[in-house]
Amino acid sequence: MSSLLMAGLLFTPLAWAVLCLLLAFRAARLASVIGMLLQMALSLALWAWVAEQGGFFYHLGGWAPPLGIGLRVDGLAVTFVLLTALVGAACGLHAGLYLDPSRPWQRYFWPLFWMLWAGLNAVWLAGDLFNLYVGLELITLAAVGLVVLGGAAPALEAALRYLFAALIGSLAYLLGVALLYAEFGSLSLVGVGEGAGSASPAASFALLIMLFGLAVKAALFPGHTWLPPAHGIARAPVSALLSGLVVKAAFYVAARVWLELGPALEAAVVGVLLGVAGSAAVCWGSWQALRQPQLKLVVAWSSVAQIGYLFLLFPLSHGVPEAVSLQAQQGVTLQVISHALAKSAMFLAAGNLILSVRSKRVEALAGVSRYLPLSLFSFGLAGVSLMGMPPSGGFAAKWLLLQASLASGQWWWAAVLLVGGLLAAAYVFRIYRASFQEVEESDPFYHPPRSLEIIPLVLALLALGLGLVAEPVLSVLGLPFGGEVLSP
Amino acid sequence: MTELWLDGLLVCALLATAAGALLSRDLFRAVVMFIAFGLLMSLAWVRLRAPDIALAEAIIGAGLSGVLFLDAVSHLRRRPAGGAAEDD
Amino acid sequence: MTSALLYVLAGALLCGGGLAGCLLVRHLLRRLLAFNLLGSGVFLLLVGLPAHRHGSDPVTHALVLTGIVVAVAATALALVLIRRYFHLTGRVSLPTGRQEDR
Amino acid sequence: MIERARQALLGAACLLFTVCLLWAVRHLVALPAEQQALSVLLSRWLPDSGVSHPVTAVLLNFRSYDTLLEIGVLVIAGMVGISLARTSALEDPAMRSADPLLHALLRLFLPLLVLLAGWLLWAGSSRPGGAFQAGALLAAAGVLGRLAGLPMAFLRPGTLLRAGLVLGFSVFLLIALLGALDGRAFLAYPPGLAGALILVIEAGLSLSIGMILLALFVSAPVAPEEDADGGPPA
Repeated sequence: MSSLLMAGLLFTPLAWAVLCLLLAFRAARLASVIGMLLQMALSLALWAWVAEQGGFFYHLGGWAPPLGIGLRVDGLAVTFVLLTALVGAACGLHAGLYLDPSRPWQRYFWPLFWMLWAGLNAVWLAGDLFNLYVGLELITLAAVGLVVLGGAAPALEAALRYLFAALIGSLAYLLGVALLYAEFGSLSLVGVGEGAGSASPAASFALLIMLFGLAVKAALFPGHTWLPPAHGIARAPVSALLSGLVVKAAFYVAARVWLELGPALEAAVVGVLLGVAGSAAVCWGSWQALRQPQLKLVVAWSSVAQIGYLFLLFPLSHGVPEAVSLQAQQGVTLQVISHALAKSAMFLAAGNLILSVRSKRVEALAGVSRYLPLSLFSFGLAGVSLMGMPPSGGFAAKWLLLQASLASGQWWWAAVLLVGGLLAAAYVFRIYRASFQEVEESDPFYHPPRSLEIIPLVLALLALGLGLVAEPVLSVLGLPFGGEVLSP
Repeated sequence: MTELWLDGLLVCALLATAAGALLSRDLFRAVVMFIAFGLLMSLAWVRLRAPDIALAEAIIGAGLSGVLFLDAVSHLRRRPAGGAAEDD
Repeated sequence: MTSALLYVLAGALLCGGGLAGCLLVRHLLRRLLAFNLLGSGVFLLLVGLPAHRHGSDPVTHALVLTGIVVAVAATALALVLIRRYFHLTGRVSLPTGRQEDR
Repeated sequence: MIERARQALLGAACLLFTVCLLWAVRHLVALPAEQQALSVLLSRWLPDSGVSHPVTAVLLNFRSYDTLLEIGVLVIAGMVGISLARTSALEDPAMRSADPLLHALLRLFLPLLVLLAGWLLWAGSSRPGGAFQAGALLAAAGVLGRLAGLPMAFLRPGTLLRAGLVLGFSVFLLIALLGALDGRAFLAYPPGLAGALILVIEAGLSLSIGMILLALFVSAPVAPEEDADGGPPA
C-alpha cells in the first residue's frame, strides 16, 4: 500500500510534466487540475500513513544504501510533502486563472511547474547527499525557467542573477559532498553521520562549504541579492511558489546536513556565524521592505527577512540541551510552514492587487480598501502571520524560538525576534496606509474573478489557523523514527 | 617515474589553459583556451582510469560546449538589435 | 598511486580559480567559463580523492557523468539566456549598483 | 571605491577558500588506504544488475533515480530553450553553406557519427560508453550538420520536437513505474529483464539527449528580424 503511494508520489509530478509539455495551455491546465488533486490525495494518504504507522526508509529500485538510494520518509518529510501539495495546488489553480493563455510561451508554465514540484518532493524525501544535489539542480533550473518565462529583458536579468548564484551554491555543496565521500566512503546521510563520530578537519571544512553554498541558494544575507529581483519580476503565482517553497528546499538540506553532522564536528562557530547572518537578514530585509516603492518588491524583501529567522536554528541547536534543540527545531519548522502559507498568500494577493490597480507601485493602491476589500484582507491576514501576532502560525513559531533562546541563555536572539516583528508590522501597515488613502468617488479598479481572490484568502486563513493546530502538526514531526525499511 | 613526469606536465598544461581561459583579454582566445582545457581534461580522465568520463568530456566538454561557446562569442560580436554594443 | 594526487591538487586549484572567476568577473560569458572550470575542479576532486585512497572507484565515475550532464544543461541554458539578454539590451554583463525601480 | 573594496574582499575570500581546501585535501590524502565497503558491495551485486560494466550498472540500476532526475534537468533546459526561441522556424538560412565539397564530406561523415553513437550505446553494457556519450555524439553530429546548413525540419518548435525531447524520459519513467505496479519498488526492474530494459532506456535517452542538446544549440541564436520587445508586460 505505502509502496504504491510512494511510487505514485514520485511518478505523478514527472509524468504530468511530460503530459503538460505535449498539451496546449488550456488542456494542460485541465490535466494539471486533475494531477494536483491526485498529488494532494497521495500526499494526504502518505501523511496519514506515517502519522499512524511511523516513518520508514524506502529503497529505490530495491537497492539498499550505500549502493542504492534510500528515501527517508519521516514525519518532517511527509509534512513538507503535504505542505508542497497544498501551496503548489493553490499556486497552480491561481496561475491557471491568472496567466494569459494567448501568449504562446505560457504553455511552458505547466511542465516547469510540475518539474519544480517533482524536485521539491525529491528534496524533502531524500536521504542521499548526491541525490540531493540533483534534486536541488532540478529545482533551480525549473525555477529559473519559471522566472524567465516570456523572456523580457528585466526577467532575463533577474533569471541570470538567480541562475549564477544558484549554480555556484550547488557546486559548493557538491564540493562538500566530494570531500565527505572521500572521507567516509558513503553518500547516504545516515552513513556519513555514522562515520563522523569524531571531529575531523576535512569534514568540518566540507560542512562549512556545503552550508555556505546552501545559504546562498536560500538567499541568506549577504548572499540574498539575487532574490528580490527574481521574486519581484516573476508572475505572482511563480513568485508565490519561489518564496513559499523553493528557498525552503535549500534551507531544509542545510538543516538536514547540520543536524546530522554539526554535533559530531563541533562546529559551534559556524552555527553562531549563520545565526548572526540570519539576524542581519531579518533587520536588513525588513528595512529594505519598508523602503521599496513597488508592492511585489516589498513582499520579496520581506522574504529575505523571514528566511533570516530560519537560520536561528543553527546556534540554537548546537551545544544546548536536547529539549532546547528540539524546541528550536519545532519553532523553525513551524516558521517554514507558516511562512510558506503566508508568503504565498501574500504574493497571490499582491498579484491580484496589481491586476486590479494596473500598476506595481505602492502608491497606486490608494482607494483599494474601499473597492477591493477582499484581496487587501487576505494580504493583511498573511501579514498578521509574518508579524508573529497570535493566533497565527508565525506567533507559535516565534514563541518556540523565543523560549529556546531564553532557555539556552542566548537571549540576544530573542531581541532579533522582537525587532523583526516590529519592522514587519511597519511594512505591512505601510501597505495598509497606502490603500486607505481616499480617492475619487467612482470605482476605477478592475475586479478580478472571485476565485482568484479566494485562493490567497484560504492560504492566509491556513497560516493564521496554524497556531491553533500547532500541537497536532508538531506531534507528527516529532514521531520517533525507527529507521525500519519498507518492504513492498 | 616517466609516468609521473607526464602527469605533472599534463597538470601544468591543465592549469595553464585554465588560467588562459580565465584571464585572456580576448574572449575568443579565452574560449579556445577553454576547449583546449576540455581536451586536456579528457586526457586527465584517461590517466585517472575513468574512460567513461574521458569519452563524455571529449564529446561534451570539449566538443559540444566548445561549439556552443564559440557560437555565442561570434553572436556577441555582432551588433544587437536592442541597444548599443558595450565593450567589457 | 601518486599521480592521482597530482590531479587532486589540480582540482583544488581549479576550484579556487573557478570560484574567484565566478565571483569577480563581470562578463557573463567569462563567468560561465569560470563556472565550468569550477565544475571540472570539483569533479577532479570527486574522482581523484577516492582514487588516491582506494584505487579506481566506478561509483564516482557515474556521479561525475551525472554531474557533467547537469553542468552542460545549465551551461547551454545560461548561454541561451545570455544571448537573448544581449539581443534585447546590448549588455554582456549584469548592471551593478542600486536597483532602481523600473 | 566600495566596488573596489568588495572585489578585494571577495578575492581574499577566494584565496582563503583555496588555502583551506588544500589543507582539507592534505588531511584526506593522509588517511589510511583501505578496502572500500562500497566497492565490495558494487562487485558483489554487479552480476544482478543486468549489465557487466560497473559505471552503467550504477547509472541505470543502482542509482537510477539520480539519472532519472538528471534527465529531468536536461528536459527542463531544453524546454526553457525552446520557450525562448521566438522564431517560427529554427533554421538560419544565412547558415546554409553552398560548398558542395563540404556537403559531400558531411554526407559521408554524419552517418559514420550516427553509427559510432549506436556502437557506443551498445558497448555501454559491457565497456565504457553508454547513453550520455551516444546522445552527446548525436548532438555533435546534428551541430555539424547544422553548421553546414543541412535542413532540419524536425527542429521546428512543434509537437514533434516536444515529443522527441521527452521520449527517453517517458520511456524511463514508464519502466520505473512498471516495477512499482508489479509489487516491487519504484525503479526496480523485473528479474531477468534488467539488461534488456536498460538497453531500451538507453536507446530512448540517447535520442532525447541528442535532441535536447541540439535544440538548445539551435534555439540560442536570435534571428535579426525578430522584434526586440518580444517579452510580456512583466
